[in-house]
Amino acid sequence: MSAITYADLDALRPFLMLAGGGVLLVLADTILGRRRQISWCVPTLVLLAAAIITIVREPEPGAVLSRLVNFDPFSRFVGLLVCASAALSVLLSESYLRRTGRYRGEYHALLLFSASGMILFSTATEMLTLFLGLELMSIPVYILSGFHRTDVRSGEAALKYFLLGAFSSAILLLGIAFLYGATGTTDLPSALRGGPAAPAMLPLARIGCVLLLAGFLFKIASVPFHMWTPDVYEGAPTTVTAFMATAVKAAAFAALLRVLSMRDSGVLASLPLGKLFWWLAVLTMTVGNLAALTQSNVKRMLAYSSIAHAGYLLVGVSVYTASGDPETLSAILYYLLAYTFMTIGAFAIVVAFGERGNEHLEMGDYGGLGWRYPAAGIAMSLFMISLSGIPPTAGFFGKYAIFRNAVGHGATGLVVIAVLNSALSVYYYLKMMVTLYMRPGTVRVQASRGSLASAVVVICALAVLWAGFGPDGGRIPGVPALLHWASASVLVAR
Amino acid sequence: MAITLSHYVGLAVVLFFIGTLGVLSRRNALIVFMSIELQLNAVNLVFAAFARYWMRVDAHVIVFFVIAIAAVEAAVGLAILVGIFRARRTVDLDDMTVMNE
Amino acid sequence: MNAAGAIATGPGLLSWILFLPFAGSVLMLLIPKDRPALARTVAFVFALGAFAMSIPLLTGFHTSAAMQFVESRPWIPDFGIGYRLGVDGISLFLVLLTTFLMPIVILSSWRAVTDRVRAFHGMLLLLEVGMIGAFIALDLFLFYIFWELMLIPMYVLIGVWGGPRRIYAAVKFILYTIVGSLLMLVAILALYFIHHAQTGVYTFDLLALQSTVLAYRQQMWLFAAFALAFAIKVPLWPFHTWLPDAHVEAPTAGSVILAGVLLKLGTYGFLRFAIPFFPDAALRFQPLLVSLAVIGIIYGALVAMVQDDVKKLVAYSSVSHLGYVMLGLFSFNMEAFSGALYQMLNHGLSTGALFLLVGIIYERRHTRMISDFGGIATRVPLFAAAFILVALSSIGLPGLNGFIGEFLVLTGAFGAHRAAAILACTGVVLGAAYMLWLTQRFLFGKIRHDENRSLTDLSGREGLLLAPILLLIVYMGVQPRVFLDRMQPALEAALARVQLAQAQPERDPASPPLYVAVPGEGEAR
Amino acid sequence: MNGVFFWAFAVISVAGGLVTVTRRSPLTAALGLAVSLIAVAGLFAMLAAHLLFILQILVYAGAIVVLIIFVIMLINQQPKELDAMRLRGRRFIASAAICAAGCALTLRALRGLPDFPPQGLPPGFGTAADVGIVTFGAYLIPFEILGLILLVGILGAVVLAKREG
Amino acid sequence: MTSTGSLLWLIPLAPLVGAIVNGAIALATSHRERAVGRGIVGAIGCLAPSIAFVATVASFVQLRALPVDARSLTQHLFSWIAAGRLHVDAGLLFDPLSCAMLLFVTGIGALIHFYSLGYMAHERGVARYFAYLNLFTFAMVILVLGDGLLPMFVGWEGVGLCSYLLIGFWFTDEEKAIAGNKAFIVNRIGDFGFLLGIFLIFWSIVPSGRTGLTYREIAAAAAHGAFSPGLLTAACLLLFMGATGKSAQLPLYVWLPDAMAGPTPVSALIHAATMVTSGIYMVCRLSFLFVAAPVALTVVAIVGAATAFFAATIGLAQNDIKKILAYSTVSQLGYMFLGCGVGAFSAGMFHVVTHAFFKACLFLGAGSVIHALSGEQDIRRMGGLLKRIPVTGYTFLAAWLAIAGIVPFAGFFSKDEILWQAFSRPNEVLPWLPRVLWAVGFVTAGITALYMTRLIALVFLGKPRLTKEAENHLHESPASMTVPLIVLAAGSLVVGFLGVPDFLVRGGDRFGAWLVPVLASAAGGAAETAAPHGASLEWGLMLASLGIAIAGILAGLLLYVRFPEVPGRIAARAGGLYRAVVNKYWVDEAYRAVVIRPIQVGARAFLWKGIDVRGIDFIVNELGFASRMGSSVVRIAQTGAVQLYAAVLLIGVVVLLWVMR
Repeated sequence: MSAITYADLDALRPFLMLAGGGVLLVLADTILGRRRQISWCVPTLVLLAAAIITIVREPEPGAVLSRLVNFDPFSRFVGLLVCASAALSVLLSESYLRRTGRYRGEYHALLLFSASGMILFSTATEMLTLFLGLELMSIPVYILSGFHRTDVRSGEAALKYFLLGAFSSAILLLGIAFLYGATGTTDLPSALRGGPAAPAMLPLARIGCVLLLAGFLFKIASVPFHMWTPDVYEGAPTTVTAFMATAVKAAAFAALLRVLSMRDSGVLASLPLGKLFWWLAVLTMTVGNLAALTQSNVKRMLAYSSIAHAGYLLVGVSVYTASGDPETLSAILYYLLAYTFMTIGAFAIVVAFGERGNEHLEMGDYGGLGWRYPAAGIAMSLFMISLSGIPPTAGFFGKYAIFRNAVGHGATGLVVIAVLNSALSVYYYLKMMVTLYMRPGTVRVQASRGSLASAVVVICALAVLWAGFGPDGGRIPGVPALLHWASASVLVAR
Repeated sequence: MAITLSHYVGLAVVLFFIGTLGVLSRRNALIVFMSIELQLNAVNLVFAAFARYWMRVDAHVIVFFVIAIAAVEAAVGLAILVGIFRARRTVDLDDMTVMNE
Repeated sequence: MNAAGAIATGPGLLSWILFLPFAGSVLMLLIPKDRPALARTVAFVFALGAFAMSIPLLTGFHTSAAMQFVESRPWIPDFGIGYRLGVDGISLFLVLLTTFLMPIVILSSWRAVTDRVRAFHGMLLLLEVGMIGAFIALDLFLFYIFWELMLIPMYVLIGVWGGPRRIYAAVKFILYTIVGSLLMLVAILALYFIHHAQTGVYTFDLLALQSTVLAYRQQMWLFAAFALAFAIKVPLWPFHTWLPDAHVEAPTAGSVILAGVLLKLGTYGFLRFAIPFFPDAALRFQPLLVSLAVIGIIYGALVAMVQDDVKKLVAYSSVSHLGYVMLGLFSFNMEAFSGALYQMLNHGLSTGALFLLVGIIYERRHTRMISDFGGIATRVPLFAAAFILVALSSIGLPGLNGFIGEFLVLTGAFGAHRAAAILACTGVVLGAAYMLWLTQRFLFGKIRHDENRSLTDLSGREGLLLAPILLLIVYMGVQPRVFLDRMQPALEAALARVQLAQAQPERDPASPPLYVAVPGEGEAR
Repeated sequence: MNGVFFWAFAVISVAGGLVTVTRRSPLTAALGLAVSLIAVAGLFAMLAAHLLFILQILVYAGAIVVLIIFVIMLINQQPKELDAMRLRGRRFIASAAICAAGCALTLRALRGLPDFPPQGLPPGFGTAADVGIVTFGAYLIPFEILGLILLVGILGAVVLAKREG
Repeated sequence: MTSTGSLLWLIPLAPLVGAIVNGAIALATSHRERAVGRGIVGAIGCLAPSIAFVATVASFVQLRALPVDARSLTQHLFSWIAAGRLHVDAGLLFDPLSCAMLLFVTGIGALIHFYSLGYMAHERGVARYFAYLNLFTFAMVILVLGDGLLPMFVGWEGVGLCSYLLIGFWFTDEEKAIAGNKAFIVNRIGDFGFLLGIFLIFWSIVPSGRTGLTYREIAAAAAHGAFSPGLLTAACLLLFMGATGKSAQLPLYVWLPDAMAGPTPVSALIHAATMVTSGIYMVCRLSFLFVAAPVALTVVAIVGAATAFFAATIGLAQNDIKKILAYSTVSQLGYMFLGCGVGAFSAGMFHVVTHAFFKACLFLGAGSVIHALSGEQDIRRMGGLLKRIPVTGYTFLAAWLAIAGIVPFAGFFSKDEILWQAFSRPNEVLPWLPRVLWAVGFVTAGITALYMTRLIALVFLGKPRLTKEAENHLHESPASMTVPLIVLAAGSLVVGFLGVPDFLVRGGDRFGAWLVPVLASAAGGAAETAAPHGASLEWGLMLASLGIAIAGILAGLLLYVRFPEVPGRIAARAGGLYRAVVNKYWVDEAYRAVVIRPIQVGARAFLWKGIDVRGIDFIVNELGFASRMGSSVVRIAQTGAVQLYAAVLLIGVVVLLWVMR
C-alpha cells in the first residue's frame, strides 16, 4: 500500500474543490459574517471551477486511488450534471432564501458538501468509499430538507427523510458487510466479478447484492422504495427539492449503473436482474403517473412525476442489464441531462410564483398566471411539454433515445407500457397548462422577480429546447454533439 | 459445541432484525433512533466476524468508520428531532403526518 | 435533386414555406401587447407570404411520381435522422390547401378574436408549421416531430379561445391523439430497426425505409399501430367522438383548420405510410376499415341530421365525408384513390367554408342553435347565397368540386366491394337530406326571432375571405383535371405496391421502391 | 468455555435489543441499548477485535448512548405521552411478521457457512497499531472524507438545533 | 359527324350567360327594396332561351340536311374528368332524339320566359327568378345534349337543383321551402339508383379499357356483349329508378304535387313540359340497353300504367287547380312510360312532345286564371270565367280537348298510339300483360277526360262563385301572357299531325320516322313486323278510346254542370273510397310514419344519444375515471406515516430477497 501520489489527488480534484469550497464557505461565513455576494458568488464559482476542471482535466489512469474511485468519463458526465444542478439551485436559492427569511451561510456549504458526496458516490469503486459517499451526499440533504426550522412541513420532511435514509443505508451497509464477508474484499469489481471465495458463500453474496441494490433503489425512489418522495419533496425548501430531485437521482443512478456494469460475471450474473428491473420499471412508471394524475399540490405532483421519470430511466436500466449495450447507457445519460434541466426549470417557476408567507403550491393558485407573466407561463408550459415527452423538447428526445434502445433490444412490450404511461402523464402535465392559460385567476399571485431565478429559468428553457432539436450549427453543439458526448461517456467497468 | 462463523453472523442478523422491528413498530422517534443504532451495531458485528474469518483488519477499519458515521447520524437525527420537538412538543411519529396523499 | 446535391444548396423553397410562418409566430412575441392590429397584420402577411411561396410548387411541379423540391440535410446522423423535405402529387395540393386556408382563417378572426391576439396568431402560425411540415417531411422522425408539433397549438386554440366546455374538449382532443401517435412512434422505431437489421443502416429516410422487407406478422403489427394513430386523426368511426366536441368548442379559426387540414393528416398518413409501406397488411385489414368507413358515412349523416347545433351538425358531416375518403383509400384502384385524394381537398374547402359561415353568423348572433335562426335569407341574401353554394358543394352537386370526389370514390369502391359501395351511396341521399334540411331551417321560412331582423349581410372583409373558396369550389368542379392529372403518377406508384401484393400474396413481401428522388426535377424551374 | 461466553453475550445482546424495542420508556430503552452494545463489545473481544472492543465501549456505549440519554432528558416526556406511544399489538405483530420473514430469508443464506480458519491469528491482530496502519495507509482518503462528514454533522447540529434569532 | 361549323355550343351557352348575368344582378341588388332594372333583367332572361331556340332550329336544319343514317352532330368542348380508367369529356351530341327534345325544350321554354314577364310583373326578385329559369334551361339543355351518362347526370342534377330553387322561390313561406327540399331529396333517392346504374355500366365496360361512358361507347360495349343479361336488367332497373324519381312515377311521385308551390310558369315549364319528361328521355336514350332487358322493360310498362291510373283517380277529387293538373301530369307521364315499356319508344317520345304543348298550355292557363283572381287556386271558388277571361278560357278548352284525347287534338294521336302499341306488342315475360296494360290505359283515358271536364266545368262553366276581391280584381291577363297561351293552344291542336298513324296516312308518322335511327325497338314491335291483327282492329281500338274520352267528357258535363249536387251524393255514398282518394291514399302520411320519423328518432335516440354519448364517450370518460380511481388507490398508501413507508420498503426488500434467492 504505497503513499498517495499527486496523480491520486488529481483524480479527486473536482471532489476536493467542492469539499474545499464548502469548508471555505463555512470559514467565510464565520469570519466575514454574512455577505450576500459571497453567499451565491463563491459557491457558483466553485461549482463552475469544478465543472471546468471536470471537463478539461483528463486524469491519467492507473493511479493508486483509482482503486477507491474511478474518475472515468461516465462519472465526469454525471459530475457535470451534479455541478450544473447544484449551481442552478444555488442561483435559485438566492432570492428564495431571502424571501423566506431563511438565508444562512451554511446552506451553500451543505449544498457543496452534498455535491462532493455525490461525486464520490457516483465514482466509488470501493464499498467503504461508496458508503461514505452515500452518507456525505445524504446527511447534508437531510439537514437542508429541515432548513425551514419554523416550518412544520420542513421539519417533518427532514425527519422522514432522515429516518428512512438511515434505515435504508443500514440495509445497504448490511449488504456491503455480506459482500465483504463472502468475498473478503471491499473492492467492488473484484468482489462482484471475482465472486465468492467458497461456493457456500454464494447465497450470502447474492443477499449482499440484493441489499446493496435496495439501498440504491431507495435513493432513486423506485417503487416500492419511493414512498418518502412526495412528503420529502413537498416539505423541503423548494430549491432543495429541485436539487434533490435531480442531483441525488443522477448520482444514485450513476452508482447503480456502475454496480450493474459489473454484472457480466460473478455474483450479479447469477441474479435475474433484467426481469427484476423490468418489473421495477413498470411499477415505478405506473404508480408514479397514477399518483400524479390527481395531485393538486404542484410540488407533490412534480415529486410523483419524478418517480415516473425514474421509471422511464429504469426502462433503460432494465434494457442495459439485459443487453449490456453501452449505447443504452448513453441514452440514460441523455435522459438524465434532459430531466435535470426540465425539472429544475419547473421548480424554478414554482419558486418564482411563491411569495413570502405563501408559497402558492396549490395548482389552483396558478390560474391565469400564464397571461399575467407571459415569459414564466411560456417557460412553464415548455417544461411541462418536455416532461410529458412531446417534441421538440429535450424530454421527448431523452425518452426517444431510451425507447429507441429498448425497441432495438426487443423490449417492445416494455416500451408500449411506457408510452401508454406517458400518454397518461400528458393529462396532468397539461393540466398545468390548462390552469396557467385556461382557468381564471383565483388568488392574486405576485411573482417574485429575482434576476438570478429568471436566469435559471432562461438557462433551463434554452437547454430543454436545444437538447430537443438543436442541430450541430457551427460552434454551438447541438443534439448530435450531446449524443456523442453521452456515448463517449458510457462507462467501461474496470 | 464449537462456535462457528455462522453463529456470529446469525446472531448479528437476529440483532439487525430486532432493530428493524423497532424501526417499524415504535411510535417514539427516540426509540426508533436507538433501533437504527442497533442495526448498525449488528452490521458491525458481521464485519468483525468476517474480519476474523479472513484474518484481515480492514473490516475493523470499516467498523471504526461505521461507528463514527453512527455518531454523526445520531447527532443530526437528534438535532432534527429536537427541532421538531421545539415546534410541536411531540416526538410521536404518528403525529408526523401533516403531509400525506 | 438528390440528397447529396441538396446539402450544398441553401434553404430550398419548402424550407422557406416552413420558415415563414414560424418566423411569424416568433415575431408575435416581440409585438407590443397593446398593438393587436399590428399582430393581426403581421400574422396575415406572413401567412400570405407562405401562400405566395407555395405557388411555385404548383407552377414548378413536374407531373411525375418523383419527389420534388427535395431538400436533405443531416440532422442527427447517429440515429440516421435527417432534415428531408419534398413534395409529390399526393402532398402537393394538401400543402397548397394549408397555405391557402391560413390567410383566410386569420382574416376570418379579424374581429372575432379580440383578446390575447398575439398568442392566438402565434399559435395559428405554429400550427401551420406543424401541418405543412407533416405533409412534406420525407423522414419518419421529422414527420413525427411535426405531427406532434401540431397538437399543442390546436390544444391551446381550443382551450383558450374556445366555448364553455373548451377544456374538456381540448383535453379529450389531445389525449385521443397522443395515445395513437405514441403507439405510432413505437411502430416507427420498430420499422427503423427492422430496416437496420436488413441493411445495417440506421435511417428514418422514407425513400430508404420503403424498401424494407417485412414479414407478414410484422406488417400486421406495424400497420395496426400506424392505422390506429391515423384512424383517430381522421377520425374513423368509432374513434370520432372527440371531433364534435372539439369542433363545437373551438373558435371559428380552430374549427376551420381542424376540418380543413388537420383531419386530412389522418387520411394522408394512410395514403403515404400505412398503405404503401404495409400493403399486405392493408389488404388484410381492408374489410375491417371499409366497413368502419361505411358505418362512418351513414352514421355520421344520420347523426348530423338530428343535431340542433350547426357546428355539431357540420362536425358529424365531416365524419361522414371522411368516411368517403377512407372508403376510397381502401378500394385500391385508381378511380377510388384519385377520388379519395380529391375528396380530401373538397372537404377542406367546403367544410372549412361552412365553418367560416357559421362563425360569421355567430359573430353577429352569438348562438349556433339552428332554432335561433330561420328566414334570415331575406336579411342576408349574400350570406345565404354563399351558404347554399357551399352546402351544394358538400352534398356533391355535379358541376361543383364535391361531386368529382364523391363520384370517383363511389365508382372505385363499387368496383372493389359492391355491397359497401351501395351502402355508401345511401350517404348521397342522407347527405342531401341533412344539408338541405339545415339550409331550410337556417335560412328559409319566416323570421321568428326579432334579433335576426337587424342582421347585417357579409362585410367586405368577409366577402373577400369567402370569395376565393367559392371560386375554387366551382373551378374544381369544372376543371378537375388540373388537379387530377398532377395526382395520378404518385397515386399510381402508391397503388402499385398494393396491387403487387394483391397479385401475388404469397410473394416475398419485398416491394418495388415507391418514391424515387429523380435529379433535376421540380426545382429546375 | 468459548461457547459459554458466546451464548452469554448473545443472550444479553438480544435481550438488550428486545428491551430497547419493546420498553415504553425511552430511558429503559436506552439502557437496554447500552447493555446490548456492551455485550456486542464482548463479542468483539472474542473476535480478537481489540480496538473495536474499546471503541465500542467508549464511543458507542459511551458517547452515543449518553447523547441519546441527554436528548431524552432534554425532552422529558410525560408518562401519559409515553403511554400514547407504547407499542400497539397489531402494528407490532405485523412488523414482527415482516421482520421474521426477512430474518428467515437471510438466515437461510448462512447455512453451510464455513468455520473460522483453524490456524491462529497473526500476532497483534486487531490492535490499535494494526488497524491504524491500514487506516492511514489505504484508507487515508476515506478517513479524510470521514472528517468531512463529521464536519457536516456539526454543521447540521448547529443549523438545526440553534435557536432562532 | 363532328362539325366545326355547328352552333351546338351556343345552345347551352346562351342560357348560362343569361343565368350568370341575372344572378349577378340579383346578388348586386339583393338589398334594394324595389327590384331594379326589370326591363334589362327580363330582356336578358327571355333573350337567352330565344337564342338557344334559334340555335337549335339552325342545328335542326343542319341535321335534316344529313343522310338519315348519319344524322348526328357532336361537339367536344373540353376534357372533364380523367382518373384511372374514367376519362369523361364534356361533349355535345345532337341527333334526332335530342333534337326533338331540344326543340320544344327551348321553344316552349322561351314562350314561358315571355309569359313570366307578365306573370312575375308584381313580384320582387325578378332577377333571381330569371336567373334560376335560365339556369334551368341551361341544365336541361345539358341533360338533353350532353354526350354520355355523366353529362346527362350533370344536367339531371342541375334541373333538380333549379326545380328545388324555384319551388322554394318564395322561401319565406315555410311550406314552399319544405316542398323544395322534398323535391330534391326524393329525386336524390332516384339518383341513388341512377348512380349505381352508372357504376354497373362503367365496371362492365372497363375491362375493355378506359371509357368516358358516352352513348356510343356504351352501345358498342353492349354490341360486343359486355353486359350479361342479368347485369343488364339490374342496370336498366337502377337507371329506371332514377327515372321514376325525376319523372314522378310510383313510388317516388310524391314530390310533384307539392312542387306546385312554385310560381305557375315554373310548374308549366319544369313540372309539366320539360324536366319531368327527362326520365322518359333517358329511357329512350338508352333504349338499346332496355330492349335487351325485357324484364326491365316490363317493369317500366307496369309502373307506367299503374302510375297513370293511380294518379288519375287522385286527380278526380282535388280542388286546387294546380294540384289537379299536377296529378294529371303524373298520370300522363305514366302513359309515356307505358309506351316506352312496351318498347314503343317513339310513341312515348311523341306523347312527351304533345303533352309538353297541351300541359304547358293548361298550366299557363291556370296561371292566367290564378293571376286574374289575384292568387285564388281553389276551383270551388271559381266558375263561369269563360266569358270574363275569354282568351285564357278558349285556349284552355283547346288544351282540355287535347288531353282528353279528342280528334284532331294532339293528345288524341299520341295517347292512342301508346294504347295501340300496348295492346298489340307481345310481351315475352308476361304473355297476358298487353291486354291488361291496354285496359288500364283505356280506363285511365276515361278518368282523365272526366276529371279534366270537372275542372273545366267548375272553372269556366256554371255560375261564378268568386270571392269579393277576386270579383273586383278580375281581369284578362296582359298580352305577354296571352300570346304564349295562344301559341301553345295552336300547338296542341296541330302537333298531333306529326304522328298520324301510318294506317291512316301512309308515312303519316313522321315523328316516328324521324326517330327511327336513334331508337332501338323491341323485337316483334308492331311498327316493323306487319301486325298480326289487321288495320280493322286498330280502327276499332281507336274508336273505342275516342269513345271513352267522349263518355268521360259527357259524364263530367252532366255531373258538374247539369246536376251539380250529384257528385256530393256520390262522394257520400262512396265513403271510405272517396276519403282515400281525397287524401291521396295517405301516401305522404305513410312515408312520414314509416320512413322519416323512424330515421329521425332512431338517429337521435339510438345513434347519437345511445351509441355516441352513452356508448363510446361513456367508455372514454370511464377510462379517465378509472385512472383517477387508480390514482386515489395508489395515493391511499401515502398516509404520511413514516413507519408505514419503512414497512413497505422492508416488504420490498423481503420480496427482492425472495425472488432473488
